[in-house]
Amino acid sequence: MKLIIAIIQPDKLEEVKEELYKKEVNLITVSEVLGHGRQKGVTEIYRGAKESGNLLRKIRLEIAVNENFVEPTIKAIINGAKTGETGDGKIFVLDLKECIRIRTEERGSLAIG
Amino acid sequence: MKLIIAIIQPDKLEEVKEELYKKEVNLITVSEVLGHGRQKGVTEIYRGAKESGNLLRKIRLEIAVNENFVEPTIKAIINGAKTGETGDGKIFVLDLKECIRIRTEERGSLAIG
Amino acid sequence: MKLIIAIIQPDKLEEVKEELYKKEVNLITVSEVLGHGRQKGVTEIYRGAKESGNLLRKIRLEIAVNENFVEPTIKAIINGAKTGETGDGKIFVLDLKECIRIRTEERGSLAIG
Amino acid sequence: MVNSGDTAWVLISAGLVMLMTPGLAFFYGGMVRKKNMLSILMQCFIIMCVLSLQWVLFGYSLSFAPGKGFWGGFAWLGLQGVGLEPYADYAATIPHQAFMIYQAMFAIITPALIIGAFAERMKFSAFLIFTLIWATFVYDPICHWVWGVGGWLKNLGALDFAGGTVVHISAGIGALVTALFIGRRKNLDSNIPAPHNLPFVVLGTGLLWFGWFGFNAGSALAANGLAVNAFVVTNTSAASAGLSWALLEWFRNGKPTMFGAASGIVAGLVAITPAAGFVSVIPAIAIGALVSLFCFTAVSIIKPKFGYDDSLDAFGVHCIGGIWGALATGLFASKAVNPAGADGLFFGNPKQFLVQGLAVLITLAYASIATFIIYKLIDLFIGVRVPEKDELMGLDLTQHHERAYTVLE
Amino acid sequence: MVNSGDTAWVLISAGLVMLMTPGLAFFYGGMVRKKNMLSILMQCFIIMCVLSLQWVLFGYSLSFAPGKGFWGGFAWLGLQGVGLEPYADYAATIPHQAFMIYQAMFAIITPALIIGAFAERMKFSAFLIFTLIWATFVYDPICHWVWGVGGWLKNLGALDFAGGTVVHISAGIGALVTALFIGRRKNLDSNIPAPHNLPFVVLGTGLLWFGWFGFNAGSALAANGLAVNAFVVTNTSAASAGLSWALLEWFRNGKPTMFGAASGIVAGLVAITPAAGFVSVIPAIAIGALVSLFCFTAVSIIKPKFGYDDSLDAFGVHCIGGIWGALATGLFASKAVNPAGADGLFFGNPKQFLVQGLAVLITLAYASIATFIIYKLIDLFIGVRVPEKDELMGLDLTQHHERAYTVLE
Amino acid sequence: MVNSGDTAWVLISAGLVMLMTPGLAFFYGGMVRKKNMLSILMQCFIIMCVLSLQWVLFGYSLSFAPGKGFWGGFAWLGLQGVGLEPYADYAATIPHQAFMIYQAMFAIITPALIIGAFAERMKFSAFLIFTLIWATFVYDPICHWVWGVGGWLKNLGALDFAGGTVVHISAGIGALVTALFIGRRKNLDSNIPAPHNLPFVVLGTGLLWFGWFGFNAGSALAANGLAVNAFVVTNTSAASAGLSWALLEWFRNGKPTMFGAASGIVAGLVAITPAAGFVSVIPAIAIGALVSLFCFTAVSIIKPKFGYDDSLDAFGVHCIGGIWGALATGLFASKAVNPAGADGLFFGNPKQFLVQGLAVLITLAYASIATFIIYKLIDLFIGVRVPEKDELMGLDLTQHHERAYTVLE
Ligand SMILES: Nc1ncnc2c1ncn2[C@@H]1O[C@H](COP(=O)(O)OP(=O)(O)O)[C@@H](O)[C@H]1O
Ligand SMILES: Nc1ncnc2c1ncn2[C@@H]1O[C@H](COP(=O)(O)OP(=O)(O)O)[C@@H](O)[C@H]1O
Ligand SMILES: Nc1ncnc2c1ncn2[C@@H]1O[C@H](COP(=O)(O)OP(=O)(O)O)[C@@H](O)[C@H]1O
Repeated sequence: MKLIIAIIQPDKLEEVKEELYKKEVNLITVSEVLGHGRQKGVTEIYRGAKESGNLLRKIRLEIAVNENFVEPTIKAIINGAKTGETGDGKIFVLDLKECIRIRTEERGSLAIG
Repeated sequence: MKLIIAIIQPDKLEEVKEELYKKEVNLITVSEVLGHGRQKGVTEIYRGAKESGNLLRKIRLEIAVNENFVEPTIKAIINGAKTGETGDGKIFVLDLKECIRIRTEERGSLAIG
Repeated sequence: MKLIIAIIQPDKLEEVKEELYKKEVNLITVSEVLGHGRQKGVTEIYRGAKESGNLLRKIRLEIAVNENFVEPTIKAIINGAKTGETGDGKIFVLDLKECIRIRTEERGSLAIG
Repeated sequence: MVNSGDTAWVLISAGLVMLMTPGLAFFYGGMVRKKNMLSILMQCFIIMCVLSLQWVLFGYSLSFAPGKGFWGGFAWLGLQGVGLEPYADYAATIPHQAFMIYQAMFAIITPALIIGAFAERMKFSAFLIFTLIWATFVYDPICHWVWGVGGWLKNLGALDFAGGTVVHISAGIGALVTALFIGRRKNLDSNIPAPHNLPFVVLGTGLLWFGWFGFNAGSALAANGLAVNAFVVTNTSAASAGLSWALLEWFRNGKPTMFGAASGIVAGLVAITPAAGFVSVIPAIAIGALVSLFCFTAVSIIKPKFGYDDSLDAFGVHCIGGIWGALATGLFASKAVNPAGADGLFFGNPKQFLVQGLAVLITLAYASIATFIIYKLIDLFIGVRVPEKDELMGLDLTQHHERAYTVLE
Repeated sequence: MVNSGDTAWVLISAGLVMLMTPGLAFFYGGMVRKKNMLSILMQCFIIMCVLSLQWVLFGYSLSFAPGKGFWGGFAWLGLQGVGLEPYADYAATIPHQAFMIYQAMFAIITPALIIGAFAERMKFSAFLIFTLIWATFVYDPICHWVWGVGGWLKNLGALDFAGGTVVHISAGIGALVTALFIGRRKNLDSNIPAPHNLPFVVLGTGLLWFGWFGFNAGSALAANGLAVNAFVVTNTSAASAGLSWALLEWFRNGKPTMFGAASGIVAGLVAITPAAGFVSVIPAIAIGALVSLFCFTAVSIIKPKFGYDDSLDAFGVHCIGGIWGALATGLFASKAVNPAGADGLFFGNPKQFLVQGLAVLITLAYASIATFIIYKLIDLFIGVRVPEKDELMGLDLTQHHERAYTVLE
Repeated sequence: MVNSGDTAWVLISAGLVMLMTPGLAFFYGGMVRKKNMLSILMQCFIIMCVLSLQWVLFGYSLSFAPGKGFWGGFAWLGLQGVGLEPYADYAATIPHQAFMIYQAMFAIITPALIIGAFAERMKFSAFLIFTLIWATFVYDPICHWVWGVGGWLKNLGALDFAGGTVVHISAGIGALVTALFIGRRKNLDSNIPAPHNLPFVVLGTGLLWFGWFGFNAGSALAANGLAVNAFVVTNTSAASAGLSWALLEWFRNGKPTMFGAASGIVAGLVAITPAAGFVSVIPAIAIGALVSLFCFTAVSIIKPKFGYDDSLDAFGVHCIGGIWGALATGLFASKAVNPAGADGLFFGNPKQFLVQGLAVLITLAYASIATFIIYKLIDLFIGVRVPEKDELMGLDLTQHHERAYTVLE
């Protein structure tokens, strides 16, 4: 099992979700984050005081999947989020040792989906 | 060492915290996330425009523990968060390679607690 | 490759960022979290009703790095965030199995930076 | 004869009192959890809609049409005969409809006060029916008794300048009945919900203070010395009560809070309401300072002790504050301030104090019983409380299919 | 001779109407996405600045200086000859400048209404130029025709008490032209953006309702019975429309919403605007109840069908509501309410209804064509819409280099 | 003899000025970090409470009781002899208490302006004591000198229509002394904190603009031509300054900002305050346009250069703006506008300009020294600044044990 973390552009969430559903990846956790990367931010100015606005709004996805779903999930995220512009984001894949569904206390692969 | 991530219902946070403290798991990090899963959301309507409200508010817990605390922590979360209704959430367990306490620069097991 | 997660004091973010840039760690993801730990919170009182304010505002950093960057990154975070007071926070290091840059679909080490 | 200055004053006062209900919406709305914010705002604004209509259609007639009985009767239904000429028995220098619309704003805010008691768990449909019936069978009669031509409490000599009994006690005791009838919110013990947005509470407080000048000074129904007196004592009592609540917290909890000061300000405004046209500035300081003591005790000592869930303290602030205000009028009232008024106990007229007490008791008795009966009936037919699942998910999503704030975008 | 009561009323009314633009700023601002909040507020406040100056420098002269032609002419440029003595042709009991500044507030809010159509995608520079030209070449002439001494629509006998045609139809149709000209926002289909802060929308609604008393009752230009009538019907129509919109949603979507009630309230205020000084309370209920039916249909059925992106429904609410109000004036107007007015169709004078219809058509025709030409010109020179990249990142950061809310601290 | 129109106008003006302090609370509150939001609101509202009481008990007497000395003396303590009959020396057509309560609102907002200088780091207890002493020993005397019967600056012929010296210069220079005395906020260099909620800043701006009509036009103390003139120039100056600040930013930083426009609007309102009853509309445009130039320079060039932490620019906007306004009065004042006033330099009376300059210098000198002494004393006894730990955690939690917004629920 793997835990896939993806950082994407805020306005790409809908498309990524649609792509994921197509691949039958229906269970996801989403949160709002700020990212600093290659993409340049806009300088903010408050009463003359400049702030290098180097933190940009991004969306963070967290998706636990079984091995056979890893590649499809990655593909789906890329299909939904890729524009070719800097700022598209990243996907991180981690090993998932255990997964438990609280409602049923099931464990492992069948708890994932 | 393990890093335990749990997604629970917002109104279960207090109970889960109490359960965790009982098991002497006192150090936790909490954040607000949105989840999409089996649990159905409510459709939102703004001036006639419908939005399938498929993202529900959830709470995300992040807890780093030593091996001997893994099962107690899982139990505690289940005790606090389980209602048997869809939407109760999931627990994910990851391998934690290293842990550092910034204040003391201690590493490993003793930095966890 | 490793995924480094750090929980720091809110007012330390700027200093930590500067330290990271010095070490040429320029790509980071930041989010706001609440933490419960040794540091005591302030009790909140609303019309006489007390609330043990045991959740304190913290900043969460997520940084994916190549092996040779792990130690420098940890050092940088400590340099920026350490005050010696309880509440300084923690650093967690996880194994990162794969990393993909969405824009280029590059994978592995070169996708990290 | 219509006087332009008086008319201007009553019209702008009507506007100010109208603004109090949106003010109340934010005062209350800021106190609840995010997931119930819109339900509070909606309840306040729907009340503004429904009761504005009820008032012109029959509410005004029931409340103010001349009559000696339970109600003012039906002579003025649909504002028949309520024209643009003055109606001297109520106000000799402004168009009759100016008085009518000014009073409409009082009829609106009164039931809105009760929202504080059933916040976060009332079914919207039940709320709507409750409001309409309550306004008609509780507010309109009491209003007639106290202010209407031929009203029997008026004839009894009870003083209520701007609505201590009519508005605050009737709604406040209604709130207590509500809290007892509808019961506590779910898992209240595991976590007492903190106000989700205190700046909104403060915004509401500011608008209420501002609007209350129209509420009290407008009740002079003319731009004259009496209005000025009401204006001055209103501001003084609010200030005195705000400070006194903050100091009470300071001594008792170690720190004064903004939420506390805001609560005190509102309590001070409530307490001075019945007295504004009868007392002078120094008594106003006392009235304000003491009301915070009473309300603070009710809210943070008595309420937790008895465990009723008067969620936003509509009873604790408005009923307690209103009672104190009505009685204080019986203590501090002075003909020196208002010859048309009466002297109170401290000015050698104990009878007035007793009359005030009597008016309070009658209002408490009638409003509580009537409110209970109304709930019983509604509960019988459609039920007053939302299912637990909806309560947990929040009323905004479940009752209105909308969310106050976006989380992601 | 200056009357102090009338002057007080017109001055405070001017203040109330001024407050409507900040109210509109929050009403609109709460509907957009976080990233565009400040752009809406900025557009509203810059309009307050720019048009206040335009008005005293030449706008007032173009609109109100006596004259039979397209404009009122230049006699009063820089307020020459506009002094502190009454100018009887407009208002005999208040200083001329009081009338001038009261009208200034109308000139400000009218173009601000159009913001609802180009929200979230208009270039700030283009917006600024558009506003100035539109106010000068669309608002000022129409204002002169309908209200100015010698205005030809006025001479025609068209009734518009407080700005149904002048304000709401002109801005509302301008909004439709805007939406068609500037086009839809980016990826609107993948996700319809939810209002980022509905409590702000409600705050705006409250301020608009409050301010509208000045807008309509102030238009009597005196604190008299007429003002009172306008005040009463304004409140009644708002209430009736707010309730009716909520009920429509209830039947159609299963639940009433706060956003819907707020939309209805504003629609009700729009519809009663031209009628406020001519109709009585019962017709006001009908005007309000029906306007929500029309606007609700326009907003949630017609708009999606045709797919134009009138983002915040400036056309759907103000143009539709304004048309209905202008026609309703032709139906319900009665000399019994205002002898200086006229009787409408239902009071035996069909001619009035036709005149109203004519005035509507002329306003629609002129405003739409003029608005289109203005856009064409601006687009030619500097372009009206921001680049897609900026639209995605949001106007706050890209047009103003600032953020409405901090995310981390 | 009491005039109902004038009384209505002064009462509503008092209400409007009262509303300015909540407006200021949001204007300032939106600028600080989340963790300090409530501390700002609390400071503003506690000032409303404390000074309302100080004023009726002794502040009004010290300020306005007839007397030639440092103060107005104690004749009117507890409002003895301040009744509901007019007091002709101040206002012949309204009840004396109407004048008193109207002035109370000025006494409240003045110290509240200083909050901008010690925001985010002042101890609440020290703040409370400071405010009370400052109001008594700085505001009350200056108020007496300039406006009181027998006040020596008044006799000198200094013109200050609505409080340029009394309100803005005294508080503004007090703010500079504050900033220098209390020192910079912690780690300001690593990150300049961005305003946590600019929409609240804008809300405050809207309420301030609205309230300022009462502040300036109300100062005519009658609903007459003078009030109208003040109303018109107030609106014009605010507009001119708001636009001018935005344009300055546009040229200097590439983009105009909402925060900038809001700052300009307030600066324009400050500058016109002393002049509102003496200048006409065209000069008002100049006064507004230039004040933004001066304040913008002070705020975004001088302040960073010298490095004092006038956190929310109370000095940069109110002192600089107030000085310019007072001097501009000496330039643009004209008897044509107000026969009771004087001609300024541009109308052939250079002396007036010198008198204005003198009044400014005296106010600056006295207020700065007195403010410094007050801080020294308080610092000696209890200390003015919170411990660093508390400053980092935020004043809401550490000074008031509450949080403005819930994070999780
Ligand atoms: N190594 C990394 N660790 C953590 N977050 C990262 C890393 N690299 C990228 N990110 C996240 O991805 C976002 C996009 O990265 P950026 O460099 O701007 O564009 P691109 O990935 O297209 O080069 C960043 O804002 C940041 O949030
Ligand atoms: N595979 C997954 N990956 C990421 N998050 C998940 C996953 N499965 C569940 N979740 C989170 O858990 C929440 C609850 O899951 P849901 O399917 O609604 O209920 P249940 O777990 O009881 O079947 C979801 O809203 C989502 O946030
Ligand atoms: N084992 C843990 N798991 C998850 N989060 C932790 C853990 N230990 C500490 N944290 C986070 O670090 C923050 C600081 O920890 P705390 O104990 O208060 O100070 P210190 O680390 O200096 O002892 C906590 O608020 C919490 O958010």
